[in-house]
Amino acid sequence: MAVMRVRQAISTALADEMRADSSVMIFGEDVAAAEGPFKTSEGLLTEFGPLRVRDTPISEMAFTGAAVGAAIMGMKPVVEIMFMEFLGVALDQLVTEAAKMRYLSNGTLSVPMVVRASSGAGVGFGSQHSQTLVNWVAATPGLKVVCPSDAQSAYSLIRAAIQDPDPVMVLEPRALYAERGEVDTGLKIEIGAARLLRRGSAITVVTLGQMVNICRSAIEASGIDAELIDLATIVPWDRQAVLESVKKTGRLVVVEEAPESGGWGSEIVATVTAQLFNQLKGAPFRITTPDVPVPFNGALEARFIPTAEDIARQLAHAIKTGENPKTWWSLEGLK
Amino acid sequence: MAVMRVRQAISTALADEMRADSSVMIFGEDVAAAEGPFKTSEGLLTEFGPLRVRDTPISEMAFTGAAVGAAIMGMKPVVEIMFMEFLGVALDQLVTEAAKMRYLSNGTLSVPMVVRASSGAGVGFGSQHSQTLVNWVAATPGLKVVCPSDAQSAYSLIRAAIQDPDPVMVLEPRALYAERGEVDTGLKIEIGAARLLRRGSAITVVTLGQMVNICRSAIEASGIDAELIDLATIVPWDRQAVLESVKKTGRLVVVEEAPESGGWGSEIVATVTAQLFNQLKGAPFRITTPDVPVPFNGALEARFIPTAEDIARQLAHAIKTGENPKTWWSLEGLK
Amino acid sequence: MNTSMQRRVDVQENEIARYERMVEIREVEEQVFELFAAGEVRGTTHLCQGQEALAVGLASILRPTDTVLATYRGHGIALALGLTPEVVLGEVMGKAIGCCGGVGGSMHMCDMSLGLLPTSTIVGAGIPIAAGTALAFQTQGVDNVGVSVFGDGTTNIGAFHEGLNLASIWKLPVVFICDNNVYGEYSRIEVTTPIEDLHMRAESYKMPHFALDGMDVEAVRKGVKEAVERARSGGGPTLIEAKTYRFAGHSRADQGLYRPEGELEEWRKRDPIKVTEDSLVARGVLTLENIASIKSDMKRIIQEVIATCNAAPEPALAAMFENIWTPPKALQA
Amino acid sequence: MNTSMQRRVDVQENEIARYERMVEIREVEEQVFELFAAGEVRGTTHLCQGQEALAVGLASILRPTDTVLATYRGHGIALALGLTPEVVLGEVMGKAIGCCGGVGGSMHMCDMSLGLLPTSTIVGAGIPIAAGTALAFQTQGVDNVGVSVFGDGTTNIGAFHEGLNLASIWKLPVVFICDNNVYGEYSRIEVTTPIEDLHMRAESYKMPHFALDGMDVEAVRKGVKEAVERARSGGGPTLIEAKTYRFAGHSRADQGLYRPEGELEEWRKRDPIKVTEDSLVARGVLTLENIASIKSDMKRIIQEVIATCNAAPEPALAAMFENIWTPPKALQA
Ligand SMILES: Cc1ncc(C[n+]2csc(CCOP(=O)(O)OP(=O)(O)O)c2C)c(N)n1
Ligand SMILES: Cc1ncc(C[n+]2csc(CCOP(=O)(O)OP(=O)(O)O)c2C)c(N)n1
Ligand SMILES: [Mg+2]
Ligand SMILES: [Mg+2]
Repeated sequence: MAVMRVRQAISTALADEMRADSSVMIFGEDVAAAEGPFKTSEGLLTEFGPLRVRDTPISEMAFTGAAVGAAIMGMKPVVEIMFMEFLGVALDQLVTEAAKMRYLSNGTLSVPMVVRASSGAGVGFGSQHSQTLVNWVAATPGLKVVCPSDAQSAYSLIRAAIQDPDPVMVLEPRALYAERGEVDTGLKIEIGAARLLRRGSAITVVTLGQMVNICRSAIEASGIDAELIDLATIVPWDRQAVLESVKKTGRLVVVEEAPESGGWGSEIVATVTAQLFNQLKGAPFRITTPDVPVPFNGALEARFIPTAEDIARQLAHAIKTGENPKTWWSLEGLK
Repeated sequence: MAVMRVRQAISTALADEMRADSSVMIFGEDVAAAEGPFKTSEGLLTEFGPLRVRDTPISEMAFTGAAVGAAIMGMKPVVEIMFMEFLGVALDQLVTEAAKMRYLSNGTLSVPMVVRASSGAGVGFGSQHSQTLVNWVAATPGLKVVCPSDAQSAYSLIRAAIQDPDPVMVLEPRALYAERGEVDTGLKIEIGAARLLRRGSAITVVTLGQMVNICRSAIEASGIDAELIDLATIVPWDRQAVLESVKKTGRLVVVEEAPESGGWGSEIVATVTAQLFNQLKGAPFRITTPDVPVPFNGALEARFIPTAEDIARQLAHAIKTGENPKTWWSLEGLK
Repeated sequence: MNTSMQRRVDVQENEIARYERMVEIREVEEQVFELFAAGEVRGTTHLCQGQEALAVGLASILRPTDTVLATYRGHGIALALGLTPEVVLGEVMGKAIGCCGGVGGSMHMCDMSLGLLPTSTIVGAGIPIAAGTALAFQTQGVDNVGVSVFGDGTTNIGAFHEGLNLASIWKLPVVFICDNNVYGEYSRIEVTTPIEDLHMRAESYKMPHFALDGMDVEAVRKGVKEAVERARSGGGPTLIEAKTYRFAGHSRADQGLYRPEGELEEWRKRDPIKVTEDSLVARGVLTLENIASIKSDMKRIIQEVIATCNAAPEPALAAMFENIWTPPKALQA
Repeated sequence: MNTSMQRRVDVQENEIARYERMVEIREVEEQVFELFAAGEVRGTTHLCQGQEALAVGLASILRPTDTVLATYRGHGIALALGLTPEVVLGEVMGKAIGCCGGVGGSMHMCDMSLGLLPTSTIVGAGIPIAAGTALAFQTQGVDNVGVSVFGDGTTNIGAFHEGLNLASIWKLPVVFICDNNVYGEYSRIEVTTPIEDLHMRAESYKMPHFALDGMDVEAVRKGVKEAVERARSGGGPTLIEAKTYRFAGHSRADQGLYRPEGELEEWRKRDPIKVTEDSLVARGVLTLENIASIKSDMKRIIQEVIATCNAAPEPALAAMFENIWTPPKALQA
């Protein structure tokens, strides 16, 4: 077990896959010579050479499309979209081409490509470089979507994504790149499998990405006996793990780094409600960001992302009253 | 009151706005000389001339971006994305630029543009030309999204969209273009206002677009006393109308032409559950399409879209048993 | 060798087979038009009458291990590459025997064994994908070639620009073929595009480029051969502009009323089938009688295929749930 | 006339003001670097040392009613157009006095009264938007001009191709300025781009184009004037390539270790501030003493501005909920 930063866990996972499988290649903007704008491809060009590790022109549509073609013809390309927002100039290739190719070939091909993108708020990059944008890739039959929350899951999910025979989108919480954690390179995390991080009986907290640590802090600080589930895979999410937990706790909160409108957590709430209605002790609810662009100012951005304090408040309220807690911005009369 | 096809209602709304406001202009692929691939801009070039009605090259990124710039500088451009999927090559301009410009100007500008796109299944265009894709534009603070369900709402919502000072996305159900309906050109439908189409006490049916008629058929055929709400606006959806209805009926079903995973209806279910938990007689649930690409074959496509029969079955089941009905595909062992 | 591979070998080896294939494409397209007109097929369709020489010329040069990214206007290229009229018409008619099992439709042709990747309906999408197949070949060190065929109007979309630039900077073994059939939907190319010779755009990428006569299958073969050989031998990409003309409307609904008077008639004088016929007859390879019987045979054959397709089963309901993805292990358990 | 408009008039009318503005931009950028290095500012920043002549030359030709779409590397253009160091540094520091109220940050400059639309952080996004502002002007029949300024690496993205094509076919009054500072992030332009003279890409759109010396403010003025006049008088768009050099790293974290040895030093010999100084001194417009005091004054002024910004209030929490949209009437009720 080594301790490494999340960005090193990613580099290591890429290197380990490239060693294990010569069809793995990576390309993207400044991923080769510069070893990645976030240093997530350290050492790769040196070890694997310029055929398999390539810098691209600034053209996400071209290189995402090139990944589709290369994947179909036997490679396992991993491309990097530097910031998730940039997929807005290339979405077509991932969701309209890659995700549908198996279907449109009558099952005669597969598209084992991985699209990695840094995502989320917290480091002062402003409204066009800080969103999570899961919604862009959700609702896409054929596409899997994962989101690590620490060095271990970054390592294991990247390896699982590369090994998967279908296109996989990896949303990497940018704010975590420098975080350290233990990594067991032998540990597998399957796509579609949630991680049960803390057992508890009072309420089930479902979350992912950088919200995992924040929820853990909230739980620890509040002393609430919450069960903490790191979803890890968003599509397809682990229904079994969530449903089993809520069967036990009778309560559910989904904590999302995504706007109240259009966030991914509604689906968890809706599914759990539909399936476990009579076993619920209180209304499942969501804790989200407000429906605003991500603000740059540090104090504002720190409130934008759900805070441990606010999560603790809402958990306590829900358990105590059985009622749906108010958002901080409605409490403060801000919207 | 005139009877017109939905496509004529759209042309008429565009013409009426262009007459009322000389800053309204339209452009897109083959919208001028050919009067629109779906004949939704009939007569406009002739009446308003080539400065205000323009054909574009095949370049959605360029012309959507041009709409952003023109809107900021005082025009009210309406652009046509022929099929919603094509926004996949231009999404950036709508959600990352247009929707955030007011914020990023400290409120000193607005972007009164409209993006119209045909959307949805039902006419045999296959998996890359038949999706609704609301998810691409949801979760975008700053952007409004509407979806007409008949000639009247097509007319009124297009006019409201053009008059709105912010970017508005109009998703036009392609399968309805040829449908006829009465249009009162004096009738306003405000953005954000749902349409209560049928009063009932047994269950609230929330839907939009082409599912509205299908739900109406299901309700009529089944004899269930359902309340039918045409959401009309997806962002921001009419919470008040939905909550009031469910307060009365105690039951909710959202019927969506969108995949089970990532569909917009989860948010309605989640919000209603969170707010009215103790007033619910049964679990709110969704009726969606299966998580599959839209199939071409007619028989398959007809099953892909929720049918009136299946909706009627699910309504009856929910009301009778208070339980969450199964999907047809799980009943038939297909997934 | 199965039928479709034999069909491929035929066009590679035999000029009469090439002529027959062009006649086949024409007949299939005419019949597809009739089927749609009669309301027997749903959805939409994009026909390629007038562009047969490009399809057949291309197929006659490529190896089955080369890849082709074509478009919604793909029946001709599919047939040329070797797909049988059954699987093409079967797909158009949404039958289980179709090349995509009936879930794709007219716009989605595919046969991986012949190098035809799924055709895309998004303008420009195939360009980077073709470059990607070439990237695989380059990285694997094999001498296969990727090809993207697209229209004149497509040279205005971002993916064209980005795809050609990427192919050039990486020197990928790919050939870009712009099938300039004068129109993009209902718009003449000059309404949307400030330059006339579209292949000149390759200058922006320091890429070799030229135009060829897309109505002459031999001219197509010569040009494609040059570009494919360059790609195969490590010389990088080429942009070819094939000057053709779309005899039919853009899609099902279009009657082509926007054409300048006489334009269609002028181009019909250089109908690629006629051009080939003239050459074959002039060189004594075929007689006029041969030609007449090839054409009448073809009509009969295609009618039989349509009858077969009509009688063929619809896809099972289960077909729509298949071939979407490999369920994650966690779900399989 | 308010301060910022006066600042605009100054650079339009007066060559000493232009020189001073270049010095101001340099000093602001150096101080922003220090602020980030000291950890006093969060996020990222993209500095423009070496590119001051382009910013000031451009601003000196345009009218405030013309529009400019610039990028994340936008402090220089913002200051040149007239924004004050307070509103620029205030925004970089996330203060309420910033031009975007502190919710934007370093990458988001804006002042509609001076024609500076919100700068975009998405490579290429400003190109179609600038064309769109020109579309508004053309449709309204006013003689304003739209301008998009972007980098060398940006000429490889789809929006560049589409935007220039659209502008050309509609003959829009827009000027595209490629600020070729040799690098896109950490990649030298030749690693990503097969041609050297990027302005040649305008040939694909039959658009006038030329290169100019971006280190010489007078050369910038001359070239921009030509293009702006063409646009204003109905002659359509132009692509200008300004040859410059980025003296700083790409962004906050970058030390520029990838530069070939001596390259930076070579370019520094043509430092735009030095080029202008030399000319002003040679022509006797300024003395060396004048220059020394302009520079030391500027250092002091910018330090004062930083002190002001440091003391300025943070935006209220409510600021993040404002300026998002006009709530629909149905919601207001
Ligand atoms: C991104 C995108 N925009 C628009 C369309 C609609 N569309 C389909 S075919 C076509 C015309 C293409 O013209 P061209 O490239 O000349 O090819 P042709 O149809 O003539 O073969 C258009 C605009 C599309 N499929 N994809
Ligand atoms: C669509 C998109 N892709 C990638 C990026 C990341 N990025 C920001 S600046 C930059 C380099 C741009 O280079 P150039 O056009 O030369 O402009 P410069 O930064 O030198 O001014 C890149 C790749 C982005 N902002 N947007
Ligand atoms: Mg064409
Ligand atoms: Mg640069």
